[in-house]
Amino acid sequence: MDTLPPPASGESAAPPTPAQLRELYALMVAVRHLDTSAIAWQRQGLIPGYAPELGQEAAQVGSGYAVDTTRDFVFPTYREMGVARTMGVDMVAYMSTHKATWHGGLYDPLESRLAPIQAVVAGSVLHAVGWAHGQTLDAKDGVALTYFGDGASSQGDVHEAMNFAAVMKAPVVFFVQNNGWAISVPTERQVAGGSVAARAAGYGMPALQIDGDDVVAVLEATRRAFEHARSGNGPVLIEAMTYRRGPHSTADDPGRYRSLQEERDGAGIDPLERFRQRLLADGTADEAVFATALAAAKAEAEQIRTGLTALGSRPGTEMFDLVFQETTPALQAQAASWREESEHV
Amino acid sequence: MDTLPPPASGESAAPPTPAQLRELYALMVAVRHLDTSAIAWQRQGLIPGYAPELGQEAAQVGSGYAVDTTRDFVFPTYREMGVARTMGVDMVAYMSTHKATWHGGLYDPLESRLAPIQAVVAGSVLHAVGWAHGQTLDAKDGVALTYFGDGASSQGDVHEAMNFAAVMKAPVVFFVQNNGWAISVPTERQVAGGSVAARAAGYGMPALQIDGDDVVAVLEATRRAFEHARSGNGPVLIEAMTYRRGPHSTADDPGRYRSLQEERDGAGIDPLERFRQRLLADGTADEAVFATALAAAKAEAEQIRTGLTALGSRPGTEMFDLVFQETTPALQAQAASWREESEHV
Amino acid sequence: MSNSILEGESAGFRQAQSPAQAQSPASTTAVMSMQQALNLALDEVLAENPRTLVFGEDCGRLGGVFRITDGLQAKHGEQRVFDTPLAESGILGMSVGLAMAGFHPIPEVQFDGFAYPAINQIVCQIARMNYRSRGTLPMPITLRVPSFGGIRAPEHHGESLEALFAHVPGLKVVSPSNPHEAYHLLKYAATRPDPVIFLEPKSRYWQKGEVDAARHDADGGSPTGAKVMRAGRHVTLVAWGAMVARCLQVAGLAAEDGIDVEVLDLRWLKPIDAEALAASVRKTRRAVVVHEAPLTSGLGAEVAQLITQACFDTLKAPVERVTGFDVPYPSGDLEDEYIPNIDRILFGIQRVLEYKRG
Amino acid sequence: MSNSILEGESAGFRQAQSPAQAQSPASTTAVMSMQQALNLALDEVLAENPRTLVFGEDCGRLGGVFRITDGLQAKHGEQRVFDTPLAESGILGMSVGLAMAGFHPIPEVQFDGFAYPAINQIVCQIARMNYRSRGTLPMPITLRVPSFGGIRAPEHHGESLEALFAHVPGLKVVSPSNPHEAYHLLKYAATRPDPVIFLEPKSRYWQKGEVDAARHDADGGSPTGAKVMRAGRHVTLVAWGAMVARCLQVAGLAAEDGIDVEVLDLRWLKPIDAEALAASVRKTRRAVVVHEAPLTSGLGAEVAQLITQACFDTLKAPVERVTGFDVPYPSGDLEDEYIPNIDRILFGIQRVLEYKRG
Ligand SMILES: Cc1ncc(C[n+]2csc(CCOP(=O)(O)OP(=O)(O)O)c2C)c(N)n1
Ligand SMILES: Cc1ncc(C[n+]2csc(CCOP(=O)(O)OP(=O)(O)O)c2C)c(N)n1
Ligand SMILES: [Mg+2]
Ligand SMILES: [Mg+2]
Repeated sequence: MDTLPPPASGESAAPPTPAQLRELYALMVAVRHLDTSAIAWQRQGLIPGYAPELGQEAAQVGSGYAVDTTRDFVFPTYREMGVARTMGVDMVAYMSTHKATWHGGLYDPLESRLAPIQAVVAGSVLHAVGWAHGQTLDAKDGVALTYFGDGASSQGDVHEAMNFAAVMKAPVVFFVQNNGWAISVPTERQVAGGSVAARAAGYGMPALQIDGDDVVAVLEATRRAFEHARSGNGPVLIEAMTYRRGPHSTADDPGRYRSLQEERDGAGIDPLERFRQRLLADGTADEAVFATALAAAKAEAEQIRTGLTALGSRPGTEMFDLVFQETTPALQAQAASWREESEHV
Repeated sequence: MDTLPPPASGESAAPPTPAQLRELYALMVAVRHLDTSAIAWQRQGLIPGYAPELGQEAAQVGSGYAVDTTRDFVFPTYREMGVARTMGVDMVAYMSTHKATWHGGLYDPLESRLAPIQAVVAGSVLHAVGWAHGQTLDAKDGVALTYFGDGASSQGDVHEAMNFAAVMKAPVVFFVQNNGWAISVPTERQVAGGSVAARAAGYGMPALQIDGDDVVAVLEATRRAFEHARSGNGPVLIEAMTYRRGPHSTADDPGRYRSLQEERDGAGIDPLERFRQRLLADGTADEAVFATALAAAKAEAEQIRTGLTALGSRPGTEMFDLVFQETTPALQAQAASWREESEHV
Repeated sequence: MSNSILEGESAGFRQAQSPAQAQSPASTTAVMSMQQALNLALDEVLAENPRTLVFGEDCGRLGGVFRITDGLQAKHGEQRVFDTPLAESGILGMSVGLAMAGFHPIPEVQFDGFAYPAINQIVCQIARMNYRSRGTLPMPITLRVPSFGGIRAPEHHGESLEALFAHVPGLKVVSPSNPHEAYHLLKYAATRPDPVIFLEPKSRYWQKGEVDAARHDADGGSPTGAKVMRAGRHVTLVAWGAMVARCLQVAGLAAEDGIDVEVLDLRWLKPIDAEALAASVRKTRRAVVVHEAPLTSGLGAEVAQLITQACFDTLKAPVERVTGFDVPYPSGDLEDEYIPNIDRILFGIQRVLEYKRG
Repeated sequence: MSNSILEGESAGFRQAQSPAQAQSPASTTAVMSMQQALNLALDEVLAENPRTLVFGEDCGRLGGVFRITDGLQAKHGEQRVFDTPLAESGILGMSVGLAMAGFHPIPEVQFDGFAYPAINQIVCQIARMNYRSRGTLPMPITLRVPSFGGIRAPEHHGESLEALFAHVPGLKVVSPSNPHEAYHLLKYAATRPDPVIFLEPKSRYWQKGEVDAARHDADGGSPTGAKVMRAGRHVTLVAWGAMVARCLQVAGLAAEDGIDVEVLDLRWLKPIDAEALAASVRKTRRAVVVHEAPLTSGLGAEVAQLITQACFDTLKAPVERVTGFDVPYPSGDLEDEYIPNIDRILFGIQRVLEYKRG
């Protein structure tokens, strides 16, 4: 499905350069490696839990690559590690959320242009609309990019967000990663009609349903959507069709709700392998490029591991200090008695 | 718009008989007369407030007429007086809600097949889905008919309801009265894309956008929708285009947000007058029929007035007695102290 | 909407105000209704801070169903004062994004009972974004909610949500009791960097009172503290919102029987001014807390417990609570049976005065 | 999900239970976890009442993220145990309609923090439909909510909503503290004609204990009352959910210092068994209430005030509250600083024991 009018300027139509393609590949490898490392770290006890994005690298790297961090703003869920990495967010600070060091992550959302990690399904979709409307009010040209899943599409907030955005012509790109599952519930029991993209027409909003496992297709679609929204034409919805190849989280056991055969059939070809074949086929990259990317990914994951290991717990005073900008006497009193009773000072 | 497949049995395709047309007219006159009477009653202080449905008689009578009260169930808002009247609900008991005698109305919802009056915008749309799914579970053939407005269509619950209904193939007819306004907000600033009916496709659900001021068109559309849902084909959405000719409620002042000229242009021809002309033109009725209907309507309104006047306040004990099926000691203690302090017994 | 059942109570309030006003020679006071005072406060806030935005259902062209935003769109433009679609979660969720973009949103929820659809955004997002973001994304959102009962409105139009909001970490909650408080507390709230739930007692919208725009507390009290509205020696009545006027009326009646009642307007329901509670009750040694919300788990329990903790030795009787009952807010006339009335408050006073240790 | 920080506490509970069990010769008890006890209760309820339905996110094939509904779909069919789309308001709103159609819905909200999107349907619909319809449309809905903290989960997975629910007229609220209570209270709740919010202490899901399926209270107590889990003379600890086990552990430690602590499991958080509170504190003359929820406007205030009202004359010290702080539930390790720990409860006991009238 593609109901997005062709770009006016054509700026977004230029295909990625070979260098960019190699960069996309390197990013996907870095994300894949960090993702699989994180699962190992969870098993080793370094982090208490993790929500893998195995198989969604193309959707995340391709869309994140279209973001202009000098003006756009991105609203992730709990599974957008690949987007964060692509945007250049400090990955120790990002992964700290999986270490349970701080719920929202330790990175600076304003500087990195990435909102805090969001654990409420569909929780931040409306925030993107508000932020985007702020761009209109300020006569700026930033675009809000908000991620959510097929499961999240069932939440009332998503409807309210799409309607608000379309009524206000807010520059928002709604990016749905339809990975086939919401924990144990498959898309066909979740999304009536079978497609989130099909909802857009009801709001008079253009939509693209794309192959989410083709990183170049994702990048091009996201660029087109950004150009449309940035030019004052209102919101766009992208539904990237992909597959959650791993468990929902390290606490999940997919064997209870899908067979290995179903998993294989649903997943199709690995997006990373697919991109690799393509780059090889058209001569954009060779084994040396791939080897360099993998080595870099390994080194990077090692660095992140070291950083995460070094991360201590947060001091208990932060519980009290970060509630308000202007603290209250009651809270200060509680902090004092906490200090007395728990720190025994 | 009409995406509803043609009826399989054709049962619903039979046009109303002349006698039915005259009955529809009599109902519309009764509703119109009661509606205008209620406004007068509010001015006279008999009732503290009222939400008129002036101009929505065709939409309400036409749809209510399709209900089979031996098996269907209807979920109204606060503005479906015409539906209640058409379904044969005790109108003193119904209007008691506008007398503020009891929030949900004094009629028996189970017996009358009309859920209690609902003041939360979009509040009962999901109830209809649950009730309808209950029909599926019980292998019964009742259909749930739920009313809501263009304004209500913005609520997240409406989205959740449509998605649930379509996923579960629940026998629900979503009946939107798009009367152009949600208090002071016109449809174009409320409903992105301009049509609630257009939303249905996104759920894989058929929809009809109809002339809500044509009582026969409304009846026929509702009958078709009922037949579709009753036959196990899942939900249907009807958007009846109409116009709220009066104020939002007796507390509202439409002069603040729309000019008389805009009102006249938006309202078009009065649906009652339009139906009258049609009946005259095709000879289904004559002035005598109209006069009889009016006289009956007047007598009925008078009776309702008498009944409303006679309605006392509810006894204070009901506050406590109706909270639970199984009361609690705490509540009984509160009732006792209320009796002591307020009734001085 | 019919008339307020609280109509008769304005006199009590005006009496209580006038001494303070009379003291200050330089005061530039004006008499206005709470509706006018709130409107004035919003007008000034919009004029003073270009980042403020006022929005909600029917807030623009109509000026709100209670006319609190009357004329503001015409004066400050459609970009800064606007109507939204009919979706409370949308309104509050959008406010979060606007705050992240550096605005100071002042959204309205049309009636108390319609805050429930927005609770998820209020509790899980607005109240926590500063914390979640480690202080980098403050939420200077002032949510106005026409609140409490007393106007013979339909279901869901007479609710008291203060206990819910006060329990949520990350929120501040305030309720004005008269036009002067409304003007100053709204101006104060709307200039703070933290989220404030502003509960407007709708039954008091049309009561007039003196507003001294030049200063909030003549006695130099803190804008975040409670306020003694009438000093007394025998018992402290603690109230907020519309119940303050009622308590002042009760105090007037009790005075005829020689009972000297102190009336404390709590003003801030989170954080609660525990010191003011303690100071008052240390003096009077007896307290009754009055609210419209249901008894169980209402804010009266918190107030009573704060008093008991601070004044255990001096208290002559357990703190009494005179509140709404544990029943859904009732319709029509029954509202008079539900909202604490003069008799019930007098009975409460009697109980603490006559309490004898067993 | 990592292990519960409450791991060490099961011993305390089992000690407390065993005497009662030993007394009854005919008892047919089995040792099982709370997860198993809840699963068994649901299985039996589904078997006994064909109108009951179990549903929610991932409740069907997966058996729930905590496996509470494990195996129920296979056994009772896809019509009676099913997955819904991911929308909490939808789940609860649908429950209303099912109840109107004569079913007894037992929906699940996956985690405490995700009850907020459904609050509108819970407060404005489920809690009021019986009242609104004058008793013609009862709402026999048992809403299961895996609740409270202690399992090192992400944000929104460690919340305590009891004060919110207890304040809502028309709801009943209960929380089991061990497998035996879980089994009986769930069976009781799911056969009632009124809505019950059933708060399951998720940190206790995997702790085992004896379940006597034949009878709930060996001493003939009422299933709607509170329960003395350990008798004592010096001070009453009032708790519910996961805090009961912790209080029993504290009582064991205090006993080593010669302090005889009574532990009262409140069980029902609405309506509260005020008589049991009074009976216990009339004896011990001192009380500490313990909960995970934030302090302000928490249910501890209500409990404290009920005790103070009933026992004003006998109380030797103001009731103490040992609770979570007024901060958003913290992440990771900080959870141990937030949830009342043994030390903080012991300090609370010390304060009431050492209180001297000033
Ligand atoms: C409001 C809310 N309800 C329930 C949950 C529990 N939960 C966490 S993730 C999830 C599934 C989400 O599915 P989807 O939106 O498709 O995203 P995915 O996990 O596939 O990336 C659920 C039910 C939640 N986090 N928030
Ligand atoms: C959840 C909720 N929010 C706000 C209101 C206040 N309110 C009552 S009616 C109304 C407008 C409804 O418009 P629409 O759905 O088009 O129905 P109409 O009044 O036109 O029949 C509003 C905002 C409400 N009753 N419920
Ligand atoms: Mg998914
Ligand atoms: Mg309308």
